[in-house]
Amino acid sequence: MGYGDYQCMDENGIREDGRKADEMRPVEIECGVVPVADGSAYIKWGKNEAIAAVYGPMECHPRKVQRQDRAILDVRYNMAPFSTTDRIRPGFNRRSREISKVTRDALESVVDLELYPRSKVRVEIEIICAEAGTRCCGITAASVALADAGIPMSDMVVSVAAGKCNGIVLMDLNKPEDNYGEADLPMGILPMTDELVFLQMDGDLSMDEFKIAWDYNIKAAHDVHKIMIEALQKRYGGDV
Amino acid sequence: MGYGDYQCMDENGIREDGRKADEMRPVEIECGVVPVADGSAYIKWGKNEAIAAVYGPMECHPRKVQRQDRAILDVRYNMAPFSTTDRIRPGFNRRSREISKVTRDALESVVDLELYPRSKVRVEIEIICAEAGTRCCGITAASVALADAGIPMSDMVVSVAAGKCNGIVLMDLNKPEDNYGEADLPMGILPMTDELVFLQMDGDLSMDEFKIAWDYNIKAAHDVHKIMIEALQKRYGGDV
Amino acid sequence: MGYGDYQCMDENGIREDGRKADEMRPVEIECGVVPVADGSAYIKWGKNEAIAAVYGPMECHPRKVQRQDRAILDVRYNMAPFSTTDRIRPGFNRRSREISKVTRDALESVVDLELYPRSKVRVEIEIICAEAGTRCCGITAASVALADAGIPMSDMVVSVAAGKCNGIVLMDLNKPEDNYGEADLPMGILPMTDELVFLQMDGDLSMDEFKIAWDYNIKAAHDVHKIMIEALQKRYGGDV
Amino acid sequence: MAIPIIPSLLRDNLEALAADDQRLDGRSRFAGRELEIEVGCLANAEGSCRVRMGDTIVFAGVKFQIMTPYPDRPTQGGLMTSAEIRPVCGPNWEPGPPSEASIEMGRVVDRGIRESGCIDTSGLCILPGEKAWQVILDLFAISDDGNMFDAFALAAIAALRTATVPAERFDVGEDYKLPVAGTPIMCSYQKVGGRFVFDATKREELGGDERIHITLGNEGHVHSLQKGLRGVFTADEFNEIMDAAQSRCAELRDIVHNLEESQ
Amino acid sequence: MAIPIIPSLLRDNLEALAADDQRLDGRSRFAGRELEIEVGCLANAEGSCRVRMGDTIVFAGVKFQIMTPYPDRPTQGGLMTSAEIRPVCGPNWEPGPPSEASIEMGRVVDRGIRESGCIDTSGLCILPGEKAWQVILDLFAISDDGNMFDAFALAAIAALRTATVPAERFDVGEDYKLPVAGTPIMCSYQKVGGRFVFDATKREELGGDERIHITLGNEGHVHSLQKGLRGVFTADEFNEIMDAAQSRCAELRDIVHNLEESQ
Amino acid sequence: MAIPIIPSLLRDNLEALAADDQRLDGRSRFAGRELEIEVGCLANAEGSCRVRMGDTIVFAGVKFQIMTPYPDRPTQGGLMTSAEIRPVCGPNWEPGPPSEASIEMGRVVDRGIRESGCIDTSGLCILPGEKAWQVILDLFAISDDGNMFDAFALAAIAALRTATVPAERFDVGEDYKLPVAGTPIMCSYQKVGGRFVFDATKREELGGDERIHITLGNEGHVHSLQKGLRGVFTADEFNEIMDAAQSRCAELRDIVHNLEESQ
Repeated sequence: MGYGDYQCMDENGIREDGRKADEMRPVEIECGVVPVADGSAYIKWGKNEAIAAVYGPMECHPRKVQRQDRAILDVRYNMAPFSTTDRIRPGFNRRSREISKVTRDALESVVDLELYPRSKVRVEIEIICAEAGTRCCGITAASVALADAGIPMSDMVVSVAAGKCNGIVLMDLNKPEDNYGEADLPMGILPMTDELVFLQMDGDLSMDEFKIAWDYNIKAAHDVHKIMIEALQKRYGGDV
Repeated sequence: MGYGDYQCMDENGIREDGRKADEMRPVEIECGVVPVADGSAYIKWGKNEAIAAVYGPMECHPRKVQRQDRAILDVRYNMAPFSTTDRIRPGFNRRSREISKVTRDALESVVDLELYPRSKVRVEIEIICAEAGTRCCGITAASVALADAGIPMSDMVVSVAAGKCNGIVLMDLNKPEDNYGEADLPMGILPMTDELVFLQMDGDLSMDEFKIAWDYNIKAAHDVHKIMIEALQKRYGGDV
Repeated sequence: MGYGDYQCMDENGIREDGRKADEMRPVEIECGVVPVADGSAYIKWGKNEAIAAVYGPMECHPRKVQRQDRAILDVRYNMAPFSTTDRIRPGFNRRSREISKVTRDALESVVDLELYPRSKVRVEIEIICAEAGTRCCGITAASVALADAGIPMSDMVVSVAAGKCNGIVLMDLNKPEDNYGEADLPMGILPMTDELVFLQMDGDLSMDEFKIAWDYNIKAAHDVHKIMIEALQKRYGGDV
Repeated sequence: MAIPIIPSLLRDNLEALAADDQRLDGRSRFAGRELEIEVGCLANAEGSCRVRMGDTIVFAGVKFQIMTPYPDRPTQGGLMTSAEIRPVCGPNWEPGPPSEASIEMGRVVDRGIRESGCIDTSGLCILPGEKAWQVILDLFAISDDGNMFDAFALAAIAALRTATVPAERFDVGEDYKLPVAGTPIMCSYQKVGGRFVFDATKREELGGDERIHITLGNEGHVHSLQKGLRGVFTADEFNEIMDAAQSRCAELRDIVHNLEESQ
Repeated sequence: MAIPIIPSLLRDNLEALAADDQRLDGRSRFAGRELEIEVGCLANAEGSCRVRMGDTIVFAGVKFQIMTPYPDRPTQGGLMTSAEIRPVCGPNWEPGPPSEASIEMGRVVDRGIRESGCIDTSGLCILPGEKAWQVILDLFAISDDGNMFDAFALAAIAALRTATVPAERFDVGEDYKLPVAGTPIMCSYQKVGGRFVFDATKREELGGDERIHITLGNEGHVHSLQKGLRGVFTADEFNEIMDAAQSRCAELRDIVHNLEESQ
Repeated sequence: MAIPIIPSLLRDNLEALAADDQRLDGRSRFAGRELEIEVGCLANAEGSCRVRMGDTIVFAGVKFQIMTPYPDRPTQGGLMTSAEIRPVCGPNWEPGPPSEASIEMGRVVDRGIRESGCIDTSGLCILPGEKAWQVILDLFAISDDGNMFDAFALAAIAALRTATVPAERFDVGEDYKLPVAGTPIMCSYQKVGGRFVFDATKREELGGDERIHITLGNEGHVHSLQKGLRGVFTADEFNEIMDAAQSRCAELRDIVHNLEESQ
C-alpha cells in the first residue's frame, strides 16, 4: 500500500479500529508503578505504554542551572530501544530533546515552582511501547506522577492530539492514520479553565479544519482528565 | 588540470588575478558589524569573508581555567558550514582547534591581560566565506574587534602570509595558488616594532626563499595595518 | 587452521611454547620506569608489556567524586593503539572501562585509603604490547607501582589466570591457547593470606576443572610475588 | 530609557509599559522591527540569504550533497536543517554541543518548511535507488537581539527559493533552479507584560513569558505551531495572534516574492 | 524499623543484624525476594520479559537486525547486549553517557549468556558472507531496589528463550522461534555485615562491601564469575556461595522452563 | 638546588640564571639532554621507536590499514598521525577528549613529516581506485619532562624509516620496507628567562614563555614552523635559533641514519 492509498474511514464514518471521528483510543492509568520513586504513573493509551517517575524536590546540580527564586523541572522524555518496530539506538536524539523541552515548558506552567527555590524536580518519561502520540502520553503520565508525588500544581495538564487523515479531522490518530495522515495537532490543556500550556502542530490544516481539531481536543481532554482523577483516587481514596 | 600543471604567473610577472608577486589581494574592514557584541569587525580579503566579535571582560567560567594574576582570552576560530565548496559538518575539528589556539597565543601576546585578573575575554572568529588564508583574516579581524571593544593592547596584530607556487615566492596566495603551491608562511606582526607573535609555515622553502617570503610579509603587514586603522577611524573618528 | 583444530599440548604434556600445564610464562618486573611519576613499574610477561604509573595522593577533582572519609583510586587501564596486531582506535571503550573498574575494586581492597581523606591516587596502566592476559599484567604492575610510590597497602595484589584449552586446564594461557581455548579464570590474590580481591571468569568449567584452575592460580601467585619483591628490592635494596 | 538588567525589575518595567500599551522601543504590539533582506550574499553557498531585523542578524545557507536514497523510498532525496548557534552572536550563547534552544529553533524552522510541502523530495531524485540530492539548510546567527526564529525562517525560505542545484559540479547534468512550491512564513509572538507582542527583542524575551510560533502557507493554511517556554494562554489570546499572523505572513511573503523578481 | 541513612550508621546497623543472622527485611541469608516474571509483555519487541524482585523491576527486550557477517566469519551472526540504565529507575542514577556501573552490568549479563554458548551465532546466518541476524538484547530498568544484575540476567534469558526471529518482516522467510541451547542463570551475593547474602536490597548494597556474580549452566558448569567493589574474601567464603548458587540457579532455571511451557 | 614551585618564583629564578647564561640543569643554551633512541622495540607495531631525552620518554608506533582511495585521488594512500597524550606521562595530563596541547603536538609533528614529502602517498597504492595503504603513526608518551615535540618528531621519523609494510598479513603480496625519502628533523626552542634555549625541561616550560618549533629537511630546507604560547619575538631572535637548528638537525639526522645502518 503506497502513501495516499489508505482509507481511514468506512462509509458509516467508522475508523479501522472501530472509533468515530471524535473518539479517543482506550486510556488506562495506574499510579505508583515505580516503587522507589517519589511519584509515578503508568499509562496505556491504545497500544502506547509509558511510565513516568518523579524524584524530588532535591538539591539542584549542577549549580549553573539552579534558579534562586524557584525550582526547575528536569524533564527527560525517552523511547526505550525496544519500543518501536525498528530498534532505537540509545544516545543523543534531537527529537527526544525537543519533546523533553516542550514537556518541561508545559509542566513548569502549572507546578508551583516558587515553593522550592534552588531545587529541582526530576521528571522521567519512558516510552516502553510506541504506537502514535507518545508525547501526549508522556505529558499526561507526568502530570499524574507529579500529583502522585504530592508536588503542588495549579491544575493537571492533559495532553491530547487531533489530526487529519484523508482530509477528515480525526481525534487521536492511531499508527496507520498517523503514517498516512496529513496533520497532527497535540495540545496540553488545563481542564479547569480550558487554557493551554502546550501546543504543537505540523502538516496542513485550513483554518476551518484547525478549529474542528481544536474543539475535539478540548472535549477529549475532559474525558482523559476523568481517568487521571480515577487513577489517583484509586491510590489515595476519596477526593484528589 | 593535474597537480603541477598550474601556471601561477605569466611572462610579464603578473598572476592570474592581476597581481604582482609581492602584492596583496584587496582588503576591506568594517567595525561594529555585530551590534550586540562589545566589539566586532568584518573583513573581506579577496573572496574571504570573516566576522570577529569580542565579549568581555567577563567573569571566567569554568573556575578551572581562571588565572589569578590575569585575564585569559577564550578564542574560537570556526568555519561556517556553507563557507566552502564542500559543506563543513559542524562539530569537533582538529584544524579549527589548532588555529584557535595559535590565534589565542598571538592575541594574548599583545592584550594587557594583567589589567583583568580572574576574567576572560571571548573572541569569536567566524569564517563565512573561505578562499585561502582564513587564519590570517581571522587574526587580523580579531585584532580590530578587540580595539573596537576598547581592550587595551600594546599593538594590533596584523597577520599576513607569503607562500610559494611554481618555485616563485608570492605574497598572499589565492585559492589555486594555495592548492597547487609548495609552501605557505603565515606570520602575525606587530607593525610598531616588526616583532612577531604568530608564526607557522608548511611546505618547502630554501633559506633564501624563506627570507624573501619573510620580507614580503613585513611589508604587507604595514599596508594592512593602514586599512585596520582606517576602519577604526571611520567608526570613532580622529586618532585611534 | 579453524577453531578447534589447535592442539595445545604434545604427547609429553608439553605446550607449544615449551611449558608444562601448571607453568607460567617468564615474568620480568622493573621499578621506576616513569621518572616523573611518584611510583612506576614495567612488566614483561611472555610477550605482554605493560607500564604502570602512580601519581598522588593528590587533591581529588572533581569534588563530586571526593570521599570525606577516605581517598579514592582513579584507575585507568588502556591499550596503546599499536599494542595489538589490528590497531586499536583511541577513545571510549567498554572493555577498558570495565577492566579499569575491576582493577580499581581490587586495588582499593588493599590500599590503606582511610589515611588520605578527600584525596585521590591516580593509577595509570598502559599496555604497550599485548599477547593474552593483559588485565593480570596490569593489576600486578600497578601493585608494584603503588609500592614504589610508598602508598601503604595491607598486601600486594598478584594477579594470574589459569584457563582451559582442548579440555585441559592450563596455567597462564598464551595467545593461541587463549584464542582457541574454552575458559579463562583471572584472579587477584593476596600472597600473605591467599585471600582474593579480584575474580573474573568466562567460558565453561566443570566444578572439578574450576578447582584445579583455582589451585594453579594460588601456586602461581606465590611465584610471581617473588619477582615483584625482587624488583622492589633491586630498587630500594634490603627488605621491602 | 535605561533598561533594568535585574530580571524582576525588567519584568515590572515591561508590565508597566504593557499597561499603557507601550513597548521598550516604542513599537506597537504587532509591529515588526526594521527589516533588511538580501539574497545571494554567500559566495560559496548554492543559495543564501542575510536577514536583519533590528539588531538581530542571521544567515541561511543552502548546500547540496549527493545521497543514496533509503531502500524504501528509492526516488526521494532529503532536506536537512541544521541550526548551530555559535557564541559569536551574543554573550549568552555558549560553545559546545547543540543546546536545547538551538535544537528547538532548528526543528521548528525545519517543520514549517517541510510540512508546507514546498520542497518535493521526490523531485530531488537523480538516479532511482542510487543517487538523489540532499538539500542542507544551515542556519547561522551573527547577532541575537531577539526573535531569531522569524529571522531564520525568513532567511531559510528566501535562500531555498533562490538556490541553484549544482549539478555541473557533481557531474550529473546542468545546473538548475531548485523548485520550491510555496512560501511558508513564520510569525512569532511572545507574551510580554501579560500580552502577546510580535517580533520581541532580546530584552522582551528576557523579561517575558511563553512564545508561540505560527507558520502559514500561501493559502493561509497552518503548517506548523509551537509553544515554547513556561506560560499559560487562552483560546482568545491564540485567536488574536493567529489573526495577526495571517496578515503579517502575507506581507512578508510578498517581500520574498518581490526580492526574487528583482534578482 | 527506621533505617539510618548515614552510611556509617547503616553499616553498624547491618553488622548488628548480621551478628544475629538477621537481615533488614527479615529474610534469611540465602533467601530471595518475592519474584514475578512475565514474558511477551512488550508489544514491539520480538522477545520480552519483565522481572520484579521485591521493589526492583526491570525489562529485557530482544530485537533483531540484519548485519553483514565479518569477512573472517562469513556464516556467523551476532549477539549484542546493551544496558542503558536510565534515571527513571532511581534517585542515584544520572543521565548522560553510560556509567561504569551500567557498563559492568551489561557486560557481566552478556558474558553469562554468551559464554554458556546458548546462542549459536552460526545458526544466525541467512546468506553466507552477506546476511546474518544480529540479536540485540536491551536491558532496561524501571525501579532499582538492589540486585539489578540477577533481575537483568533472568529477564534476559527468559526474553531470549521466548523470542521470535522476525524473518517475514525482513522478507527473508518465515518467522521462527530463536533457538536457545541452554538456560544460564546468574546468582549474586553481596557481603553485608561481614557475610555474603543473596539478592541484596538497595540498602544492603549501600551499607555493604563486595559482591560476587556467579552464572551457572544447565549442567552446573561455571560460565561467568565477577567480583565487584572493594573487599577481600576467602576461598571458604567463595565455596559457600558457590554451593548456594548451584541450588538456587537450578530452582530459577525450572521457573524459566515452566514459564515457557505455560506460554 | 631546590626548585621553587610557585611559578612567579620559578620565573625569577630562571631569569637570574639566564642573566649568568646558566640553566637549571647546568646545560648551555643550545645543548640537548642525554639522548637514547631505540628502534623496533614494539613487537606488535610494524615500525617503532623509543626515545629518551633526559627524563622525557616517548614511543612512536607505525601501523598499517587498507583504505579505499578518495575518488579524486585513486592512486593515493594516506598518512595519519595521532597523538593521544595519556595521563600516564605526568601529573598535569588529564584523561578525556584530546586537549588543545595534544592536538597541536600531533599536528605539528605530522606537518613536519608530511610537508617534507618523505612519505610519497602515491607509492602506497595497492590497486588503483580500490586499495591503498594508510600509514598510521601513533605518538605515545610515557614520561613528560619537557620538550615532547622533539622527542615525538625524532621517534616518528625513526619509526617510519624502519617500518615494514605488512603486505603478507593482508594477503596483498610480500612484506617490504616502507620507502621514506628523507629525514625531516624538528628542533624546538623555548624562551626561558628572556632568551631562547634548546630542549627545555618541564620546569623551564612552566617558567618560560613562547616556544618555536623548526622542522628542517635533508638539504636544510624549512618544512614546518610553529610558534606556540604567549610571547613576542624579534627577527634577530628567530635567526639565531634557526642557525642553531640547522646544525643540531644535521647531527640528529646522522644519529637516525647510523641507527638504521646498525640495524
